[in-house]
Amino acid sequence: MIDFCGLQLEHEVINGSGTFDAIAARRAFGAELLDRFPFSAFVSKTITLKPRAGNPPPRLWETAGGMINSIGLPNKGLAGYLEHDLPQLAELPVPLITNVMGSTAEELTELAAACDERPEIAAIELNVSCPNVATGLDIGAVPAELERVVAGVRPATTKPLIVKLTPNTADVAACGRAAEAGGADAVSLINTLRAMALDSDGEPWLGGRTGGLSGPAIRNVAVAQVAAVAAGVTVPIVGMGGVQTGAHALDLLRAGATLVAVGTESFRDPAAGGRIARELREKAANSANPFA
Amino acid sequence: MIDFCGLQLEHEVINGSGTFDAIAARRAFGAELLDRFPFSAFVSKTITLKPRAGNPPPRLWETAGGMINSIGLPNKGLAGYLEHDLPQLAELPVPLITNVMGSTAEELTELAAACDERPEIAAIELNVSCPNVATGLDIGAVPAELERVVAGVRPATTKPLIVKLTPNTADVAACGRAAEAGGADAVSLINTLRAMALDSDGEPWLGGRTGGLSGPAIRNVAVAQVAAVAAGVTVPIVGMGGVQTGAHALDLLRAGATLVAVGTESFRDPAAGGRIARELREKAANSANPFA
Amino acid sequence: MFGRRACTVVERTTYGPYVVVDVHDPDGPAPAPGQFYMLAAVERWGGGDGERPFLPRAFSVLRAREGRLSFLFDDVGPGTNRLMDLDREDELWLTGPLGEGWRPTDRRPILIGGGVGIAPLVALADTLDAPEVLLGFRDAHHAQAAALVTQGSDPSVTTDDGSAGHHGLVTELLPDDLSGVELFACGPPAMLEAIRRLGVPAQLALESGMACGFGACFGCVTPLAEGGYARVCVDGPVFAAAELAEVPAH
Amino acid sequence: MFGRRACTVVERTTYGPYVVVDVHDPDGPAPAPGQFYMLAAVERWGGGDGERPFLPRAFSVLRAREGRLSFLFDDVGPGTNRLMDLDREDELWLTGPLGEGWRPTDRRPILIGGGVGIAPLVALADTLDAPEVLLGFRDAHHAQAAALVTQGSDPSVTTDDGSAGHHGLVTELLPDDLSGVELFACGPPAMLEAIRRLGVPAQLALESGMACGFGACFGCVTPLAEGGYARVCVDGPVFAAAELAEVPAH
Ligand SMILES: Cc1cc2nc3c(=O)[nH]c(=O)nc-3n(C[C@H](O)[C@H](O)[C@H](O)COP(=O)(O)OP(=O)(O)OC[C@H]3O[C@@H](n4cnc5c(N)ncnc54)[C@H](O)[C@@H]3O)c2cc1C
Ligand SMILES: Cc1cc2nc3c(=O)[nH]c(=O)nc-3n(C[C@H](O)[C@H](O)[C@H](O)COP(=O)(O)OP(=O)(O)OC[C@H]3O[C@@H](n4cnc5c(N)ncnc54)[C@H](O)[C@@H]3O)c2cc1C
Ligand SMILES: Cc1cc2nc3c(=O)[nH]c(=O)nc-3n(C[C@H](O)[C@H](O)[C@H](O)COP(=O)(O)O)c2cc1C
Ligand SMILES: Cc1cc2nc3c(=O)[nH]c(=O)nc-3n(C[C@H](O)[C@H](O)[C@H](O)COP(=O)(O)O)c2cc1C
Ligand code: FES
Ligand code: FES
Repeated sequence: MIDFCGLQLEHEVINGSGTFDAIAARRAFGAELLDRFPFSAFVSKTITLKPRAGNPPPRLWETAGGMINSIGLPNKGLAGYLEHDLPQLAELPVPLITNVMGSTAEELTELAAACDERPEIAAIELNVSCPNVATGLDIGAVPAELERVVAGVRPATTKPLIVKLTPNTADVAACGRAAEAGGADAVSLINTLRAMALDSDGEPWLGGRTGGLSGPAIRNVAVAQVAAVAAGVTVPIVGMGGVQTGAHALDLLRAGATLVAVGTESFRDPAAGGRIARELREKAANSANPFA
Repeated sequence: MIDFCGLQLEHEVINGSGTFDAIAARRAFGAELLDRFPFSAFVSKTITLKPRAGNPPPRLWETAGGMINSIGLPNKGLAGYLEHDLPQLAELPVPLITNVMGSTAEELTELAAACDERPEIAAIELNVSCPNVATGLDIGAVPAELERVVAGVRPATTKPLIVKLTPNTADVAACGRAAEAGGADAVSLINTLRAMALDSDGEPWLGGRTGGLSGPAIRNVAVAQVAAVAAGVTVPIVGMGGVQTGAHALDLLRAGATLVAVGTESFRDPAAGGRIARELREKAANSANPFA
Repeated sequence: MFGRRACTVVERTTYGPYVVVDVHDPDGPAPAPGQFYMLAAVERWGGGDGERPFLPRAFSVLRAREGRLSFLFDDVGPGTNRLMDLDREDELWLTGPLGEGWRPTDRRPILIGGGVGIAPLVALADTLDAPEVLLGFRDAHHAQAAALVTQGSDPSVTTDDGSAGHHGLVTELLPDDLSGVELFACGPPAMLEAIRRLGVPAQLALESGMACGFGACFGCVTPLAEGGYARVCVDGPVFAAAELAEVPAH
Repeated sequence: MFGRRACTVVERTTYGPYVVVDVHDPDGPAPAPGQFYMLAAVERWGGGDGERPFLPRAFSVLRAREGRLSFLFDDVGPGTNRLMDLDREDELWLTGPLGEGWRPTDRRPILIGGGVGIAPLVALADTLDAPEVLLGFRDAHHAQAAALVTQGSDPSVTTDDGSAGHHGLVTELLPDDLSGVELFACGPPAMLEAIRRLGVPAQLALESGMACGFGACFGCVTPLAEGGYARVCVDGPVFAAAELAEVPAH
């Protein structure tokens, strides 16, 4: 068992927000999904106060060793999530982390307060980093601003509060320290890198014009950012970015993470989370002190 | 002919600083290098005031669709460059752009002033973005600081001054505007993304601990950053990052660049620059208005 | 069945420019016509044009019998290119069956397929009794794939260049009177959009760029008539024409 | 010769676990022993372990005659793995010959190779008159590569496990009296470091991770006795032992 902010988790591997829809997956794969649930905690897609339809298609572009998405955070809004999704997500065999986003501290506070009331929700992740939505700069990109936002949200909940940092910043270590100073119980990183693809006519391919790069292409950026943040914070870290194997997960743990999240690899292998957790366990069994 | 800050160039393709050593290549490939010189202008490695040995090896790590380098800017120093390299670089059939780096505006000014005196040098590129050297944050990462530095260097030379931006920033568009406001005649981007690789024991593989990610893995980050900068500056842009083909070069031109630089692809195909220029020409011939 | 599984290629056949690959899938659930699978070669997935493919690719099941699945491939990029290179003994990652296939109807079915889009219609025809089948192709070379329809009467064929069958668009073969008819269509977006605009009962099997195929990424959406978007992979790929706002060009 | 060229594989042979691939290179300059080439498969370079290989890989020329080049491959990762899979008719991107090879000497040469490091020594032996050759391998299976030395007397062989030849390290076969001798060595870093520490005249062919092979990236450096670093690709790969500060482990 891994202790993560007081949650007792079976193993180190969870999902990245927005990269696994447990409700749709249960429809596609049946009950076997719950028997072999790949993650030790489930992170919801990002929820916003109001419902969002998301960006117009096309929303995907494949790159060398990765992909760009401009999904645009479609979701049913807070009320729709609590009413329709939460009862189904509560049936999952693992703790639920709800990821929320707002463009102001007030919105985020309202979201956090609503989640705080629901016992089905074990922890809250603040997405201060999504590069897909046109709010100008990410609110998490400037350390002082980030600390103010987190400090504003903090009183709204006693549940563990994870701040998902943006990688599109000059100094991610300073952002990590700011999140901790603002009262975060944990930080998670990295979110996608801002990227763009043009079609053969030179027009933006993606309906949202720009999108976020994920997958193996960003793996070593993730290792660098996790190591940089780990050097400056004492709270636990959820590391992610391009993890495909237990060896990749181990890299992030060794760089300073307590948990590892799998995103894009689940698209290639729906059960990747479980496989990676198993590979990690095998590595641990084969080595006296694998995390040294 | 392409007009770039008053230089008349044969085609749109130059090299990225530090990715082609014309002197060593002439030794390896003989006179044929000069007959078929792949670039329309040659950019030197980064030169610093004092000689530097560079980082201890290993300096390279291969990634999915790219590589990380932690070369650490080895160079003979300004005096060594002017005495030993400049006479040989002056024999190249194309204009020479000298790339310089310093950790303060004063150092950069001294470097620019020394280059200004040498007629063999057609233009100066300021590297304010190298993530490999431990100076804390890149001096180019904060727009106001960048503008101050560029404005400090500007009076030291009448030659075209190109500012090579750092991609490791929250707002590259603001950095581009700052460089222009400080007096840059052009901006170039993107430099490598900060990245890290661990060996199988979990120790940093690279002698410099962290390094810079280049190649196809960063191509779509480059397209996004070039487009973002192009929207805010009037000076010409040198676009680079992961260019392997004429189609990739065309993407950057359409995103707003005037020239395209090739880096990592020259390692795979030493004559890549010439091939890409040819592919661009063929695309132009096959299309009424390819740059529309 | 949760997760992907490695299956072995047991046969490879060509039909003009198309390739049919059969794989042995003894343990997978039987697919319904119109469902699809996400496929990726176990070896050498990557290293093609633009260092791709990276993600798996979606393919309709062409035919399924006795633990054996057939897929029809058209070479349009690095993914299909690699899959068409598969040969006996090679291994394939396979996730599926996925999505909602064709829905049964009491109306008279007419099946209309364009190009590689005939795949899910072949699967459907296998379950019907001598349905009417109309197929459009680029030219006679591509039209060789019409031989895949083995159930019932010969399909009617059109080609863009007139080199086989009727010279023109496959939609030109539709009867003027469509009352009592339900159309089942798959093919290029322009063809599906033309059928949607007919305003008659029709089921359209859409294509869309997909990353996951099981509802995880929200990348494959298509706009709905009522506003908003549906995921092609879990809400489709077969949609009632009336549900759709349009059939997007890509 | 500037740039890379596509060359065709004309033969593939195995020696124990090693593979020798011969390519037809009619137009390339003749290499000197100890020089190397940067190689990449034209097809399917990428998509292996960790989505690699991406960069070309460095290989000593094993043998060169009449427009035909031979290379010896040992499977250590995704690049060598792919190259060992090459077969007749396959194409290879080739840049070279590159680097500074072995330098002639008037002293008595003794050639010492370890594992796949025998490649540049085979090339050297081809130019000498029955030189003394000492080769070390892991075991009898690997020692089959000793058959590649065809010039002059049989090489002396050692194995780590004693399954062929002398049981022990290849350096144990060196004569006690090395006066008048010049050693030519290539093999694992520990072996080269041991030879360097002998302090006798020796030329060491180094390996190093390389991105370009022609001095462009400054990635392949090795530390020098006088301080600073030299690029293995253009200042080597063959160095006088006395020039080197050490032979780094990787
Ligand atoms: C439900 C379903 C069923 C299908 N059934 C079949 C079938 O039976 N047989 C069949 O042959 N095909 C079928 N397809 C289509 C098939 O999935 C695509 O042809 C395949 O994914 C193309 O992959 P590729 O790598 O060969 O080509 P790609 O290079 O991916 O090109 C395909 C198209 O994608 C776009 N594109 C180009 N580059 C990129 C990029 N870098 N990132 C994202 N998009 C890009 C372009 O519009 C291009 O025309 C089906 C699709 C769906 C959704
Ligand atoms: C001048 C010269 C001549 C050579 N001659 C020969 C020869 O004749 N025959 C022969 O078989 N070999 C030769 N080599 C060695 C050969 O170049 C390497 O074995 C080859 O590059 C390995 O590539 P790979 O993809 O198979 O293995 P890699 O995975 O690249 O592994 C090789 C080593 O690189 C390191 N490594 C692991 N992962 C990475 C990564 N992601 N990025 C960077 N480094 C990594 C590790 O230390 C590993 O042991 C020569 C090398 C040089 C420099
Ligand atoms: C299709 C897609 C949708 C995503 N949606 C969200 C989201 O809603 N909220 C969020 O915080 N991160 C989102 N992410 C980011 C991932 O959670 C993760 O941080 C990122 O993809 C890096 O991990 P990976 O390389 O393993 O995918 C999304 C990523 C992808 C690829
Ligand atoms: C090995 C290597 C060395 C580099 N050295 C320098 C340098 O000295 N100065 C500099 O401004 N950029 C340097 N760069 C960055 C490149 O000029 C270029 O900005 C970057 O590699 C992106 O382009 P690419 O993807 O085509 O390689 C270096 C890049 C590499 C790969
Ligand atoms: S393909 Fe991922 S949601 Fe449909
Ligand atoms: S391998 Fe690039 S400088 Fe030697």
